[in-house]
Parts: sequence; C-alpha cells; structure tokens
Amino acid sequence: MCLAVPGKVVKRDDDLKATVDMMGIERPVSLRLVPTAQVGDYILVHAGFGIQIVDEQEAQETLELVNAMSELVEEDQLATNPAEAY
Amino acid sequence: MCLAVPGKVVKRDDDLKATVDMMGIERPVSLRLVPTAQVGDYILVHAGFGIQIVDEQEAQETLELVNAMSELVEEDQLATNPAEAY
Amino acid sequence: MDFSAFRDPKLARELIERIHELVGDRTINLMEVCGTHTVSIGRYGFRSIMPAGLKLLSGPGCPVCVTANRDIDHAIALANIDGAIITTFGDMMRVPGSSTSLAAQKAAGRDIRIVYSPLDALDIAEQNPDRPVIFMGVGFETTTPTIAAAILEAEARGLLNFSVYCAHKTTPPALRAIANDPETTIDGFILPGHVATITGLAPFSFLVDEFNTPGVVTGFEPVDILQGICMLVQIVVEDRPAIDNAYRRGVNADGNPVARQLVEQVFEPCDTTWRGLGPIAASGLAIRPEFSRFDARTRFDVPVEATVEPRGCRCGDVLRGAITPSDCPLFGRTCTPEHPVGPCMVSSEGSCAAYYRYRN
Amino acid sequence: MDFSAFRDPKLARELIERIHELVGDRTINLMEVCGTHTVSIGRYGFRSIMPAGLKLLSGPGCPVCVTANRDIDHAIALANIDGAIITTFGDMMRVPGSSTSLAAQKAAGRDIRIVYSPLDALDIAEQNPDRPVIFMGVGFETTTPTIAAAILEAEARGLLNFSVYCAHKTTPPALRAIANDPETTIDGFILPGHVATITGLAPFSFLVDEFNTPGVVTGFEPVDILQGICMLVQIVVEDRPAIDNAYRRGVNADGNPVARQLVEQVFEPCDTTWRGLGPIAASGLAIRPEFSRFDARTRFDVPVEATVEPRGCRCGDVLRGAITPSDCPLFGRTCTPEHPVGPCMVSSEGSCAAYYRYRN
Amino acid sequence: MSHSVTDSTVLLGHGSGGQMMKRIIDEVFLDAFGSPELLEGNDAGVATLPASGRIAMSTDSFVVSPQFFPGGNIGRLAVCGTVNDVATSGANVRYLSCGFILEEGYPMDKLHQIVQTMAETAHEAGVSIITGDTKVVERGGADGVYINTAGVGEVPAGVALSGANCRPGDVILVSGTLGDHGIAIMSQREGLAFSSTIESDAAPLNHLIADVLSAAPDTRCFRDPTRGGLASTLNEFAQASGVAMEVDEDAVPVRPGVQAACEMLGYDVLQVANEGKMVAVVPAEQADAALSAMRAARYGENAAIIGRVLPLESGARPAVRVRTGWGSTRILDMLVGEQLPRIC
Amino acid sequence: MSHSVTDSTVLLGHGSGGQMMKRIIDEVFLDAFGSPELLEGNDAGVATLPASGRIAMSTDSFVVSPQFFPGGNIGRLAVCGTVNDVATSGANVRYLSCGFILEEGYPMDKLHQIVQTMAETAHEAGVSIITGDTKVVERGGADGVYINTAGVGEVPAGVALSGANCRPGDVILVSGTLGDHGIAIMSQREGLAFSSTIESDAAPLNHLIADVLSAAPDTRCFRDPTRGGLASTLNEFAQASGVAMEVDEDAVPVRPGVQAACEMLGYDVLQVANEGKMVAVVPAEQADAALSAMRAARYGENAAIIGRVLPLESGARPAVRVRTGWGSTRILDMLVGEQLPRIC
Ligand code: SF4
Ligand code: SF4
Ligand SMILES: [Mg+2]
Ligand SMILES: [Mg+2]
Ligand SMILES: [Mg+2]
Ligand SMILES: [Mg+2]
Ligand SMILES: [Mg+2]
Ligand SMILES: [Mg+2]
Ligand SMILES: [Mg+2]
Ligand SMILES: [Mg+2]
Ligand SMILES: [Mg+2]
Ligand SMILES: [Mg+2]
Repeated sequence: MCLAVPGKVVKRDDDLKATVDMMGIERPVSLRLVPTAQVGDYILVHAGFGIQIVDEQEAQETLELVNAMSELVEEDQLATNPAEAY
Repeated sequence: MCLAVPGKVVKRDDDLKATVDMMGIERPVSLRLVPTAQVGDYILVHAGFGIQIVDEQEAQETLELVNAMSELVEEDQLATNPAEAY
Repeated sequence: MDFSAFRDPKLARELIERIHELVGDRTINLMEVCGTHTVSIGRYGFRSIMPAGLKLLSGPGCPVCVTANRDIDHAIALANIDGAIITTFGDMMRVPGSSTSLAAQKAAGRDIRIVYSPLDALDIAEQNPDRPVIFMGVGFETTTPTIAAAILEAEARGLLNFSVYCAHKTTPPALRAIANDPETTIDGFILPGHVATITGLAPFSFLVDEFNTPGVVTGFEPVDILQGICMLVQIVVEDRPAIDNAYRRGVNADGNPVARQLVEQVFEPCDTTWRGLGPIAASGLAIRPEFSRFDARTRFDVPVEATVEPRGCRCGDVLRGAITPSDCPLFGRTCTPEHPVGPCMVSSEGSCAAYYRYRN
Repeated sequence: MDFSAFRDPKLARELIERIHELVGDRTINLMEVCGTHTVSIGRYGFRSIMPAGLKLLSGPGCPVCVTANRDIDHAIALANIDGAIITTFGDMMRVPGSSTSLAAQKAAGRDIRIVYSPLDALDIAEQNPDRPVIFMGVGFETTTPTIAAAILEAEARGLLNFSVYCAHKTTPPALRAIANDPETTIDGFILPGHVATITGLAPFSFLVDEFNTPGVVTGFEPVDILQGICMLVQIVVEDRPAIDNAYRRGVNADGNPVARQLVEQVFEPCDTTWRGLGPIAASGLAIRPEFSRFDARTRFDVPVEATVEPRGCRCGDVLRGAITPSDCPLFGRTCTPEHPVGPCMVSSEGSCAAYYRYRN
Repeated sequence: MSHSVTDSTVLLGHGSGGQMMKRIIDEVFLDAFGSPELLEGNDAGVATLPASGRIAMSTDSFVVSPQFFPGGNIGRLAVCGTVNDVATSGANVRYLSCGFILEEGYPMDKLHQIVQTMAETAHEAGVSIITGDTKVVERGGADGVYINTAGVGEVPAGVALSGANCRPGDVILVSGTLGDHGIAIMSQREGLAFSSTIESDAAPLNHLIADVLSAAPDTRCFRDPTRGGLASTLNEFAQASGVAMEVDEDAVPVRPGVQAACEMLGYDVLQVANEGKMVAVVPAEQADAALSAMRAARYGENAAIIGRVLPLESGARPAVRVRTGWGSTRILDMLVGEQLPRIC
Repeated sequence: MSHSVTDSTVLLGHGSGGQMMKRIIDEVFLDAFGSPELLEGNDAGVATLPASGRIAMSTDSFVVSPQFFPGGNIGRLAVCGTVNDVATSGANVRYLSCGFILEEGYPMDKLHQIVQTMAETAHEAGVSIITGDTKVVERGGADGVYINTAGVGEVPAGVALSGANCRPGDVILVSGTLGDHGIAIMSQREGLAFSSTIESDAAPLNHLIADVLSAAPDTRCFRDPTRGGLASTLNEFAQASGVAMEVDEDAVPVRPGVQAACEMLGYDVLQVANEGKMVAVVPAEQADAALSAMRAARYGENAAIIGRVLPLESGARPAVRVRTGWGSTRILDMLVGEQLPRIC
C-alpha cells in the first residue's frame, strides 16, 4: 500500500529539507520524519518524506542470510529427495 | 463615429424588449430610448438600442428631392457649359 | 420599406455630376466630423471622384482617436485588476496606450471580451456575480444614452459588480475648438447624422451664429453622403450659411428627448482632454455621484503608468483638420495599420486608417 | 550502497527453489496484507512459479479499495465546491463512487490535480490563497505521518485555505477482523514492510498471541518478497508461530517514533467503515479538534449523493481473503480495468486489477 | 456505472496510447472512416497513386468555435478545407490524413456526429481517409475539438497552376456568394449573437474545379477565399504575379443577410471567410466557358465574373482595387489584425 | 511602441488570414523551412515523387507540455514522430506538411526556436516541409503550441510491412533504451517534478529503418513505441498477427534513472512513451543482421534482441508475456486509462 524507494541524502539544510538522489534522479524530500538523517545516508522516501534511514549493516546481513539460504539450496540439491530435506 | 443600421420591429414586449429584423438578420434590441416604437416600425439600431424611429415619409421625400436634383443634372446636361448652370 | 434607393448607383452618379457642376473651379474645404463618415467616404471611394477643388477633411469624430493617452492607459490598468472582466466595443481592442493595448493584455491572459451592446456586458455581469465587470465607455452623443440606460438597468437588476469606465465626450465643444482654430479653414461641416439623431439640430446652430460656417446633417448611405455634400456645397457656393438636414428620415429637429433625459439623469458635464485638441471645458461626461457605485474611475484605485505620447505622430493635427493624414511624415512609412504609431491609424474609424485602407 | 543484489535473479531462483522444497506437498495459505506486495507479486510473476499448494491471498492493504463508497462520494462532493482545488495521489483518480469519479469530474471541468507529496499540495495552497485547496487523504500508517507533517506545516506557514479530507485507516484492526473471520483460513501473514517501518513489530504480535498465526515483515524487491515467503513458510512448516522481520534494513523493532508522535499530535482514533469488512472500532484516524480548521469534513458542508454499491461486486470477499479475484463471477468479464465494477479492479494496487494485469 | 462515465465523454485515457485509445479508434473513427488502409492498423497508410510523378499536398487545422453552426460542423470544414486546398493545384484529390485534438470532457456523441459528417463529406468528395491520430488534452487545453487534415492528390501531366500565373487581361471569377461562412459563425458568437438564415457554405469543390479546368484548360489559378476572404486571395495573387487587379463591387454576389450583418458589425464582406467558394483567374477568352462550367457544377450556381487583371503601372506596387457602381475606386487591402466588430 | 507588442507574442491577428498572418508566415515559417514548394505560396505544395505507384502517409498531432524539455522541444518531436511513422512502412520519407495551433500570447522567440528545430530535424531526416497552416486560438484555447505534421513517402516496389506479418519463431528487437522520453517529460510536470539527466530520445529513425531493411530484407514490421510504450506496440502486433509474444525482461535496455523514476512513480517502464526508438520483428535467421545494422546506425547503439514471437495456443487470445530473470512470467497488457503515478 505504500510505495517507498531508497535514496541517498545529497544535501540537507537546517530546515529539514533535503535533496535525495534515487538512482540518478533527484527530488526535494522532507526530513521531518527522519530528522537525524545526514548527507550520505540512504533513506526510504514515501510521498516526498523520508520515513526511515536505511540500515546498511542490516542490508548486508540480510544478503548474507539469503546467500546462506541459497547455499542450503545447493546442498539440498545433493539430496536425492528435496521434499524430504526438512 | 456611430454606426447605426435600420431594422424593422418584428416583436416587442411590455418590457421595452424587441426583436428587430435587419435585412434578414434578427437581434434583440432595447426600445428604452424609443419607447413608442411599434411592431412594423423601422428603427435605427445602435449598440443594441433603438435610437430613433425612421420616418418613412421623410425617406420618401428625400428620395424625391434627390430625384429632382438628378433631373436638374439631366437638364443641365443639355446646357453647353454645366459649370455656368448656376 | 426598401432603403436600397439610397445606394442606387445611378442616383449616386447623378449627384456626383451635380457636385462637379456646383464646385466648378472653386476651392472648398469641408470637414466630415464623424468617423463613420470618414470610413464610408473611403469605402465609397468618394475622394477619388470629387472635383479637384473640393477637399474632404476628417474631423474629431473617431472616439478612440480623441481619447487621451492617459485615459487609454487607465483603461488598460483596469484590465489588470485581478479577476476583472473587461467588456468593450471591438474598436478599442487594438488601440495602443503608452506601452500596450487591450488586445495585447488579452493575449497576456486578461479576460477582455468584445460586446456589441452594453446590455451584453450586463448579462456577463449577471453570469459572473463574483467578478467585477467593467465596461469601457467611449463614444459621443449617439452612444452615451445606451450607456446611461445600461447603468440604470444594472441598478434595477442589482448588478453591483458592473461598472463603467467613462471617457465619453460631446461633439459641439470640439467643433467650436476647430472653428476657432486659426490654422484650419473649414468652409462647411458635414455634420454627424447619428449624433444629431439624439441631439437634434439646435446644438450646431452656433456654427452659423458665431462662425458664419454652415453645416449639413448627413446620413451614411452613398446617396445620403453625396446629397449632404451637394447641399453643403450649394450653401457654400450660395454663401447663405445655415444648418440644414440631409438625413430627415433619421434626424428630426428636436432629436431624441427620451435619450437626452437618460443621459441627463446619469451623467453630468465635466472638463476633459481631447487628443490633439487639448483640454476643453465641459466637453466630457462624468457619472453623477448618485451613480458612483457604477463608476470604475472612483471605484477602483489602480496604478496608471506614466503616459508616453507616440513620437512623431501628428494625430492631433489630423483631428483638427490642420493636415490630412498623408501629410504626416510617418503615414504609410513607419505608421501603417499593421504597425500603427498613433490611434488614428489603428481605430477602424481613425482618419489615418481610413485614408490608408482606401487610398486611391 | 548498491541494493541491486535484492534483484539478483540467481538469488531469486535459489529462494524459489528453497520455497518449493519447504512447501513440498503441503497446502499453505498466506495473505499479503499490503497492496504494494500484491502488485509486486503480480509484476514479478511469483504466482506462476510458486508450489501448487502455496496460495498467496491478497489482503485489505489497498487504501482506495477499502475506502467505503460513502467516503468516495464525499470526496467527489468536495470536488464540486466552487473554486476548490482538489489535490490527490494518482491512485484515487479513477476510483468510481456511486455515480462518477474524480477523473470524470476533472473532465467535466473541476480543478483536480495529482501530486506526489502532500507538500506539493501546500505549495498549491500558497499559490492560490483565495481558493480552498483540499487534499484527499487515504492511506495507512506509512502515509499518515506525512499528512500530519503537512497539516503542521500548513499551520506554521499560515495556509488556512488548506485542508485534508481524512479517510485514513490503521492496519492491525483489519488484520484482527480477518483473523477472526470464520470463512478464511490464513496460515501466515506477509506483513506490510513500510507500515512496519513506522509502527515497528509490536502492533502485530497479537496475531501470535491471540490467533497463533505467524507473520513476517517483508520488503518489496524480488529477493525481499521471496525471502519473506521463505521465512514465513518455514515458520508455518515448523509450526512455531512468531512475528519475524525479513526487511531489517528498512524496519527496526521500534519503527519510527518521531513519525508516530506527529500522528498522535494531529490525529485521534475513530471508528470507521471498511469496504468488505464493515465498521471496525478505532480503526480510523480523525483530525483532532485542535486542528479542525484543516479538516475538510467539518469545514465544508457538502451534499453527498445517496450511496449505491456496485452490483455483483465481491470486493469485500476479496479483501477478506475469502475468495481470490478470479473467483468473482464478474472478474475479466463485465469487470476489467477498463470497465471496472469495483474499486479492487480500478486501483492499481487493487487485488482484482493486479490479478487481471499480471494474469499468468 | 463507470461505463457511462467512460463512454459519454472524452477522458484523458482516450489519448494515452492504451486500451481506451484503441477503443475510441475502433468504435468512433474506424467505424466511420473504414478505409482499407486505415483498417490495416499500421502507423502509416499505404495507398496507390497512379504514377504521374507529381503530387500535391496541403494541410489545415480547424479550430472553429462553436463546433456546430448553421449549415454544418467542424467535420465538414475539415474535409472540405483540405480537399479544396489540394484541388486548387489542379490535382485529383485522393487521400486525407486526419488528426484530432480533443479536450477531456467533450461529449462523445458530438464527436460521433462530427466524425460521421467527415465520413459523408469525404464520400461526397471521393477521397479516402487513410491515416489518423488522436490526442486528448486536459480541460482548458483546447476548445472542445480541433481537427487537422492533410491531403494528397496526383497532379495530371501538364497542369501547373499557380497564383503567380495571372496576366493582364485575365478575368476573375468567383463560384458563388461571399461571406456566408464567416457570418454564419459570427452569428453564434457570445456577445454578438444574432439569428439569421445564413448558413455556412462549406462544400468540397474538387469536382467544380475539375469541370472548370476541362472547360477552361488555360486557367491560371484557383484559390478558396477562406480566412481573410476575397481580399487576401486577390492580394496574394496580385503580389505573386506582379499585377494589379480590379473588382467590380456590384458584380460580387452577396446574400442580403450577409450584407446586413456586415453593416451591423462594421465588416467588409470582401474580408469575410468562405469555406465553399473558389476564386479562379482565367484568360479572357475562356472566361465564359469557365463561368458556364462553374454554374453547371454543384455549389457553383451563383458563380460570377467579378473583375479583371490589369498591368502594373510603372513604379506601382501590386494592388487590388474595387470599382463602385458610381465609378470611384478604392484600395482593397488584406485584413489587418483580427476581424473586430466596429460599433461606435 | 506597438511594434514590440506585435512582435514579441502571438496575437489573434496572426491567424486571421490578413497581413499579420502573412508576416508570421514569411518571417517565421518560410524563413526557416524555405522549401521551393512552400515558397511558391500556393494552397497546396506540388512536388515530385518517383513513380512507384504506392505512397505511405501518416499524421500526428503534438500537444506535449511543456514545449521545451530535456533533450528537445515539441518541434523535434513533430518532425521525428511523423518521419518515423511513415518510415515504419518501409517508405522513403519525402515530404511533410505542418499545421500550427498557437495560443495567443505565446512568446514569438520560443516559436522561432521551435520552428528552427523543426527545420534542422527535417534536414537531418532528409525531408522537406512543403505545405503548412497556422491558426491562432484565444488564450485558454490551447496550451501554448500544438503542431500537427503529416508525411508522405514512396514505398519501394516489393516492400509490404505490416504489424499483421509476425510469425512464430520471429525475433523482436528494439533499437535502444526504453522510457527516456516519457520520463524526461514527467520530470517537468507540476507536482511530480524531479531532476535527472534523462533526456528525451526524440530522433528521426528513417535511416536506421532503411539500414535494417537492407540488412534484413524479410523484416516483418517496424513500429515506434510512442504513447503506451512497448506494451501497446507488441499487443498491437500480437493482435494483428494472431500470435503470442514473449519479452525477456532482463534483455530490455533501460537506463538506471528511468528505472528509478518508474519505481518512484509506480510506472511500468514498458508502458512509458518513447520518441526515438523502433521495435522491429524479423525472421530469426535475419535477427543478427538486423541487430548489427541497428547498432551500426545512428541512434541504434543500444539496440537489443528482447523477445520472440510464439504460436498461439489453441483457444488462447493473442497476448504478450514478460519472462523474468527467475523464470516466471506475467501478462503485459496495454495501459488502461492515462498513466497515473501510484504513491500510496
Ligand atoms: S499617420 Fe500615424 S503617426 Fe501620422 S498622424 Fe496618423 S496615426 Fe499619427
Ligand atoms: S472482479 Fe470486479 S466485481 Fe469482482 S470483486 Fe473484483 S472489482 Fe469487484
Ligand atoms: Mg491548406
Ligand atoms: Mg485552407
Ligand atoms: Mg498517432
Ligand atoms: Mg475551453
Ligand atoms: Mg486555401
Ligand atoms: Mg502517425
Ligand atoms: Mg506516431
Ligand atoms: Mg491553411
Ligand atoms: Mg493554457
Ligand atoms: Mg507510431
């Protein structure tokens, strides 16, 4: 219900107004809901507002987890009956 | 400075509103300035108002006068030196 | 009734011949006061066919031509009121003020609408109750009764968003100024038929009484105009100054008293400035204080730009009959209907425009 | 940082394989609560590639779909206020009310403008100080903080011509209604990532506590969604109900307290009616009386037409997960995106529209 | 419910390149125009053109307001206008393109009527509409419907008509009464409205032209006196050919109602627009043949010889003069600015 | 004084058929376009067309707002759009007509720029503008400038391209990245504005088409995926040919900024408009040749093979499917209604 896309804060002023770069497109975004966001941070942008600072650490860990899962798949593929792997 | 064209009153109501036919085109015209104009009368129309009832008798007489002038011309033409006719 | 006899080419030809006879080798200067006469004379090509000695000068009877630059600038300033609807006769649209025109303002987004009648402006006011609807009032005695009637009707209909910017003028004071002008010699005036329809003949008798100059009230069909010229030439030739009437079907001696009464009720005389003639006492009409709610001049306080007169334009001299348009050094060169320098070139009734359009 | 790994087809393929392994021959019903998940699942074609036993049901997370017909009619009535400018997200434009839509009203001459942000509506209000500018407020927890911030900014900027028609709703009460529904059996919820961005995880724990039903908060990239499904299936299969988070980079356990505080300041909970689910206590948000000057509901008294529900439309059943769109007898026959019968077919996030658009 | 919303008026979606656009094309345009080239559904219509090696092409956009007026609608104008322009070259007019710009909210039934009229008029003229385009603009971005048409025809070998061909001694003809279209439109204008029996003259004149050309094979040029009226057409001819022209005012056919409206509004009827009239310049010795052919053709019953081409006096600039019934002359210039009513 | 008024903006008089119109035509249009046909000043341009016996004709109206946007202006679109449409038939595009609808008050210098761009683009494409028309509408009757162009070309013997020609086994190509034009325009819209380096791709592709046709002579059809984007083009082809089509999503070239804007606004890039791209369907055995020709041509450097034509399963309706990188598929429909941003 709530389209939000990540973008990088490339400029901010004291007024909580920022410019955010979303993969090459720039738009003014309000930091009213993420007042601690700094230049260089990625934030989730929804309807012209940042709604959360993206946690890059967590992003990394998620990808590692997913990679682990896929390794699981590869291991499972060695098993003769994948449906019984669990 | 004041374009006005003759038209025939083809309809009028108590409100001094009339419909006037100007050689086949019809337009609403106010009779506020010519309150005695009746259906069948010709009036001079300027900027949506009748400004005078045309005197058909006078029109006739004017044309007769002009015709008289032209007859004068024709008579004059018989004269050898028109510039001296007066 | 059939008025087509007033266009009969045969009658016209005979009258032309008669005028030639009457004028002979004489030099006679006539002035047609009315702009509609100027246009008609051009359109009928009469100048190309008149005797060499008969000069038809154009007078001050184009209402937008004699409107002072300042008034035009004021009208344009009113057009800039936020939300206003300006209503105007077509004639006013392209007239340049000091730096712009109503047409250009319309192109720039102002709501400016051409109407055929001031009553159409009332209907617009009724349909747009939340917006000021301002009518640009220019014109002479023929038009002022219609404006007076519109103001009275606005009052009756409760259309308080309607108002009039009033730049109306009366004819006789201008004629007096011209008759007084040492630079112009007019042997007779072709008097404005539809002005006389309202005023009757009396207001013109001063021409004879004070200046010994005759005048003939004239209609607008070819035969009317030729007859008027013919009568006037005859008076001049016979040297028996009088005010005569060649337009009896549309003008009676007393004019239209009903119309004059309405004008009297709504307007009062005021001093006003004529382009070319300068300020003339009691030559304008102002809306009476009782009707000031319909007076756009007092109702809206708008900034009017500093007036800049068109450089080199001799409209003033043209309007006084001191020169003919083609005597103006700009005529047909830098000043054309497409690129008008003065209002006399832009108004369709302007002498310069009529001379240019129908040049023979 | 580069987020493209979340779209890596290889990772996606492996997760799909893993889901197949986990589901095996089981029958598992998951509901994606969020309309953006519905759209993404359709767009990524995931239904065409899931195990036969895994059913992905669409939930009540399309804001315009769950907006009661009466609210839409009210919004349209506001659009008819003379001089008003209606601002709205694109989603609302084509949604049919009882007899018309905002798009049709715009075509009929109303001033209705699409904005990307409520802040854009404030700018419009600033540029049009004499006209009421009304923002059509629909949406869930993700959107309400932006509306609250806009109202506070309107107050700070003195934009008193700005107001909001508020039809906002909160997610957990609807989930509770669905979990309570005897007609639907949901084994786990794919929880809305960007709602949780604001709310954190706590508001969803009742699902486990009261209904023993697990949920996984999920992001929106292909890998995110597949990972969420994978985690949820694993929980279901292992039968250890919990609320887990597959979208840790965008959702922390406590959500966004700054945003929640703004919502608290401007809005208060109210009872509201959901299409399909009926009235649910304390499931809506109303503008607090202190801010009533920004509340279009109280500020404008407009006549709202009698509500007519679309005949034969089973949106309500779709929104509860009782049927899938293709079970509706009108789906794809008389009801298509071009000729929508219900809002679920017209909103781009509507389940019926997403099913139709991406039908596999 | 939304059926009626979608179908009764034009919406932005009808121009968006998607399904709604496909539907309006199928149901409104293809249905009425239905040429095989159009039905192919490609981006360009491909059609045969007997190989003379020369084509004539013309275009006009039609923005008339109101779209429906006494004697026709914008659709009839849109076909006639371009057919007539192409035909003035002497070409055999064959194919039209047609581009619509629609304002959202425009009533679909009126669009249907307009399109139907176009189809009928094209049929009457014997031309095919082989390609088209539809755009929808936001409310306030157009005044209902604008239509552009472009037309193509093949020019027979040996035919080379041009406004530059007029020679002193040539005779000027007009195919009927002047000013009807302009006055019919004017009668509908807010603030100026009047009622009359004047109808627009919009008509396809390609057959009339063909008839004149075969009766008067040395015809110099044709032109339809549309915006700017006869005044613009003759001034263009005079300038292109470096000649003077003279029109006998009394010979110009004008309906009394048109004359009356022009007097009321202060217009010169010679500057008023026509949409179903043709001006032709022919050598004097073929003038009678041309006149007879015009009068015998549909839409030519009121044709008249109205003037002549004169040599340019040395040093003079090309000009058009009008000669009155009493022997005077005046210059007939092109309209300056827009045509404005003159009242005071 | 009134000089500047008259010359700096467009006024109603510029469209009235009189002297002001003559001036705008002479000074703005003839000056820039200056083809001999146009300079003749007749109502129709007469031009030669080597006698193949078949012509292709197409028209489009251009109503883009704003008129100036990153990468071009409405004038470039107006030439490219029609050149490309005519070229899709395989025709040698030769002549354009051009009709302007101007809103009074439009700045004259912007009009000059637009016209200049048209002249340059026509020159680049190797086509002549041989006839034109100018209308001026009242303020509020248009959004600045609308342009219609119609184009004509001769179709070489033996060439018969059509969207109905696609056969199972054929290969689908696109000449470059998708969505650039639509997103460049969108970036300028009130309420949605964003800044990016995305520029409109407007370009004349007639030479590219000629190159592909000579490298892959059995090409089935071309079409420029304008409004409605690739989705409309392929659905039109599938329906006309009675086939299914499949697109590999990962093979479709899309610029990152375009992708980002689509995500922000909730658009499907496959439904976004292009103005300088060409879709071609070619037999599999000529696909590599076609691709090489595209890539070697100007504006074709990012060309790619993006999918294939499939037989229609019995009972199924023509449809287009997109295959994702993980092997799933979805239906790609034509846009429904106008393209609206999706936010909540
Ligand atoms: S010709 Fe032009 S400049 Fe000269 S007086 Fe007339 S309006 Fe003024
Ligand atoms: S398919 Fe249409 S009618 Fe059926 S539930 Fe969905 S929106 Fe309602
Ligand atoms: Mg043309
Ligand atoms: Mg034409
Ligand atoms: Mg098109
Ligand atoms: Mg409009
Ligand atoms: Mg023409
Ligand atoms: Mg086209
Ligand atoms: Mg096209
Ligand atoms: Mg034209
Ligand atoms: Mg506009
Ligand atoms: Mg195309």
